[in-house]
Amino acid sequence: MAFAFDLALVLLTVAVAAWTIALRDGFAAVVAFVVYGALLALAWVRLGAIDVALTEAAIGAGLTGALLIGAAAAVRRATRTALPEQRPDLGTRTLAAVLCAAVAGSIAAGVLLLPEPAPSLAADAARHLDATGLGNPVTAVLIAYRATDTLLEKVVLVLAIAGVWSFAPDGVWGGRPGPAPAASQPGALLLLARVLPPVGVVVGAYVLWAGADHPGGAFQGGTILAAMVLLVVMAGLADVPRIGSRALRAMVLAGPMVFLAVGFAGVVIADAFLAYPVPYAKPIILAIEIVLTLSIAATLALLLAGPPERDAAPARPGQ
Amino acid sequence: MSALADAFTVVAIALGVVFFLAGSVGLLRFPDALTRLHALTKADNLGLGLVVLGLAAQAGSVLGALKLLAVWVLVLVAGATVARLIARAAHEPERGA
Amino acid sequence: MSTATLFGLCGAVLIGVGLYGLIVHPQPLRKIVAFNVLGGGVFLVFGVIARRGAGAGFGGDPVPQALIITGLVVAFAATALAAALVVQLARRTGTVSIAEDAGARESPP
Amino acid sequence: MSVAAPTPGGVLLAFALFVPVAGLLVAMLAGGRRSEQVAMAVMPLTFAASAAAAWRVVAHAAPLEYHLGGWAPPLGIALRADGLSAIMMLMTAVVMVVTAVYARADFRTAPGAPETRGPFTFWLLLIGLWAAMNAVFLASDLFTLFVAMELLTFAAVPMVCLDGRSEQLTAALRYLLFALLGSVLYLLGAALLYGVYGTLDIALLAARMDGAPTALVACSLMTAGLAAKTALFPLHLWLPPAHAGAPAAASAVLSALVVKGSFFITLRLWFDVMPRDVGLAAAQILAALGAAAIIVGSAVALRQARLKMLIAYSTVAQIGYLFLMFPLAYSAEHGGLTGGAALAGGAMQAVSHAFAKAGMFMAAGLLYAALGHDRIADLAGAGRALPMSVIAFALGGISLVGLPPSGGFVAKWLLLSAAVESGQWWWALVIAVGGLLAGGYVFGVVMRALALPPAPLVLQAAIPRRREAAALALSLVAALLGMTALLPIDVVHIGRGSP
Repeated sequence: MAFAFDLALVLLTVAVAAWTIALRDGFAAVVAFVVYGALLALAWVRLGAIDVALTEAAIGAGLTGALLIGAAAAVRRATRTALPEQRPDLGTRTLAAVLCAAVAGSIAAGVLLLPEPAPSLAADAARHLDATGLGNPVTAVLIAYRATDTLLEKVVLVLAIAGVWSFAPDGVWGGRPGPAPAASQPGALLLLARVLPPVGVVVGAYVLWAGADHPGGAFQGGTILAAMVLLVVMAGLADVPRIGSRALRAMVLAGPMVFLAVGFAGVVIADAFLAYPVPYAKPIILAIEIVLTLSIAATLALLLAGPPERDAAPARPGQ
Repeated sequence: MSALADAFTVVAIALGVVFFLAGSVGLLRFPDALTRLHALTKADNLGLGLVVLGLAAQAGSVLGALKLLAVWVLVLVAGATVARLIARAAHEPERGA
Repeated sequence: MSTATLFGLCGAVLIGVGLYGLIVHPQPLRKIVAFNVLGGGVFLVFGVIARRGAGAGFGGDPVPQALIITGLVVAFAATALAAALVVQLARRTGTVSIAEDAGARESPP
Repeated sequence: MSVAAPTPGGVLLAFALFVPVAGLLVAMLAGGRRSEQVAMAVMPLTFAASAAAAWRVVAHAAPLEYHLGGWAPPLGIALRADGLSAIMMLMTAVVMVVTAVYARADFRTAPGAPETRGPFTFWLLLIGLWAAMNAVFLASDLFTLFVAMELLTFAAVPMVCLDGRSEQLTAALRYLLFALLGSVLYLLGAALLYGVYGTLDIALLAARMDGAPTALVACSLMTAGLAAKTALFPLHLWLPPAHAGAPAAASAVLSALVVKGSFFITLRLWFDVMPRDVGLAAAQILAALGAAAIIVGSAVALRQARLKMLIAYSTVAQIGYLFLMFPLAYSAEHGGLTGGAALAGGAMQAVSHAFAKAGMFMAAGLLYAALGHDRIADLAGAGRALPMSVIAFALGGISLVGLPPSGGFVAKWLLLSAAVESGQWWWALVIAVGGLLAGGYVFGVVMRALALPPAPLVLQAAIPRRREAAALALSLVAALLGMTALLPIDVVHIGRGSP
């Protein structure tokens, strides 16, 4: 029974993926991709990776979907002429299909030939959990054993923001991302934007807090907070801050800065960069995670909002 | 007691699935955005409600059941708003965004 | 066949499908979508490896699971960067082509 | 082999990696003119940390090892610097600092002026790039290397379109798509390796490697992904417009350093992760692609009408040389890749190309700024007007061609002798032909620049002597780098078990 469900899920996922690629209309393809993301989240549940399922649903399907829908709409508005679709000819397509089939085939073979019993670091991760004070091993990997990856990934996000901003035309530097909020929004949206954020903030905080011992954590919590911010902006209840605003930059940078500062402090007070003194490990980790969550929320929302487009501040930067 | 709860769950979820199925058929078969929305929101709201009700009987604790209920309420609120937005967009197709 | 193997094969197929879209679609936005389909397959294969490493009371090896989460966030950032480029390009040129001849022939300082 | 213990002084590696990270964060917060000032403050510190770490490796003739967070691999992540890392770190440090000197004129914010897009972005990305390069050279974990490569990509792509013109945006987008495909293939390979061996640590992987079929699939995928990022023929089409279209300072770091990042990981993969499992046939395929890159890249460079496009195509060709080393390093008795002359030659090629190419791009940028164009046909008189820049171009060119005493000469000589020794004379032929073609395009430009102009040249802008000196300094290093072959130490092989 369970296998039949998995088989159906797999077939559906593959079908939707193929559909995403095959569709003629770009907008429809993006919608199909969101469905694909949701199905993948289900697959993660079936694989017992609840932390990943939460992330996939929130970021893989949710935020990426919203981002791509926004981009597809903006591209559709901006392109004056419908380009003639210059699809590659049949020969090229066949060649590509053969190549991709070969790649997929060799990966499938690689998966089938994985050794039995599978190697695993689960036991290692469990053995050292006490030193971190955490109960969720995934969080322990992210914030303790392999904290460097997480720190560097925060830097990737910061660079991504700088990159996205840098694509703006020169005249609007320092201004606000996205189009100006519409004068009137439907009442339902306004209501939702007033009612949902308090709930979302509670849920986001809960997901962060639970992440220490159960599935959840800074990414998933931060994504929920980012969604609340976007909802409020969509409804026109608040405008996006200027990218030149120092408060905004401080919010984006606080997480990585605190993380990095703890890293350097570890050289002095513990015995290595990013080492936590054992008795204080859990409070330090929680403090890092709380600041990280806020920064992740701001970062994800800004990545979704895109480059500045309007309201370039005449005043000096960093005000 | 548990047999009764199980039976309730099976019936409620089966009913819910029927509503989902009807909604999905409507989505595929109805001609335009507004009628499709009509099929989808009605069916899905009720369908999800029945599924949640069925699962609540298995939750094992009041808190668990309340969490399930909260999921349903959030989906209802979000679904209603999104439906409203889609309807508006479908009504004024030339507004662009 | 075990659940893990089934999803592993699924991941392999998704990688093939995404790679095909990335190669043949002329439009950059479609390439970005295809990249994300491909990425989904890659993460799924990684997730299968995590699942196979279940042990010590955990449903999966937590190390690859954590790496997937990091990878998902990085993939989102990459998508945001690419999407912002596509939108800016469309606004400035009115087209969305990255064909050979659209490349830079000019050589600025 | 088990996990190496942390060595004294290993914390220097953490500083080399995280000092620029701190600089990046502070520079973004500071904004405006202060971003540039932060960059100016952080770059000497990063230089010092990199140089100190490299010095330690060379002086002790032993690798440095550091366990981040105190967690040893396989659960934790190690930083490791062997001789190769030390060389690459030093190369990056020198090119970065000189680039900063060169770029200050282009990306200056006047006191009291509002923050503008170009300068703010440039300084941020430049420090970010440095952090990413050091992460690539020091990380000894395949996933950390993935994150490092993403850092590199995210810093490099916006550099391409700093001027904001639409053809640059196109070039940047194409670059980004290739880079993302490369990373995702690399990540897939790393995942499969973890599935087979249960670790991502390079030293542990090397010890456990047994040629399992899945591992071979993984290594092929990773190599393909890295080749796309390194612009190995035939995946090179993104490179010329991206490198030629960027502002000169950005072109310099992109061509000199960024492509070396993914190449360095290819080296790690082939020489350190799978040293005993590489078939000679697989190495020959890489070299064949490299050879095609040399011939095609050089031939196309010869036909370019624009100086910056010529230099960019020459990068495609010079990358080709790097891939010739794989079959030349093959040792039949050892049954896999070893170090030796081929590895030393490859490392020398990477370093001397970095200096030469950065100097040449900087010189080309100055010529463009002074003349208002970079049409090769109209360069006559440039030799009189900007002698230092033309000399910088010529000296860099000498290294590309491979004339003594340049680094390029030693690199090609080492590769040639490895080719002859291993009986693979056909690669020697490619090296020779590539040198001739490079001579053609370099001296074509120099002759043109030294010719008398039909009418006296009117310069569009005065070029500060300091900027010309920056370009000249880098080219001079490349032209004299061959002298280091006389040094009594063999840095390349520090931390490498076999000869």
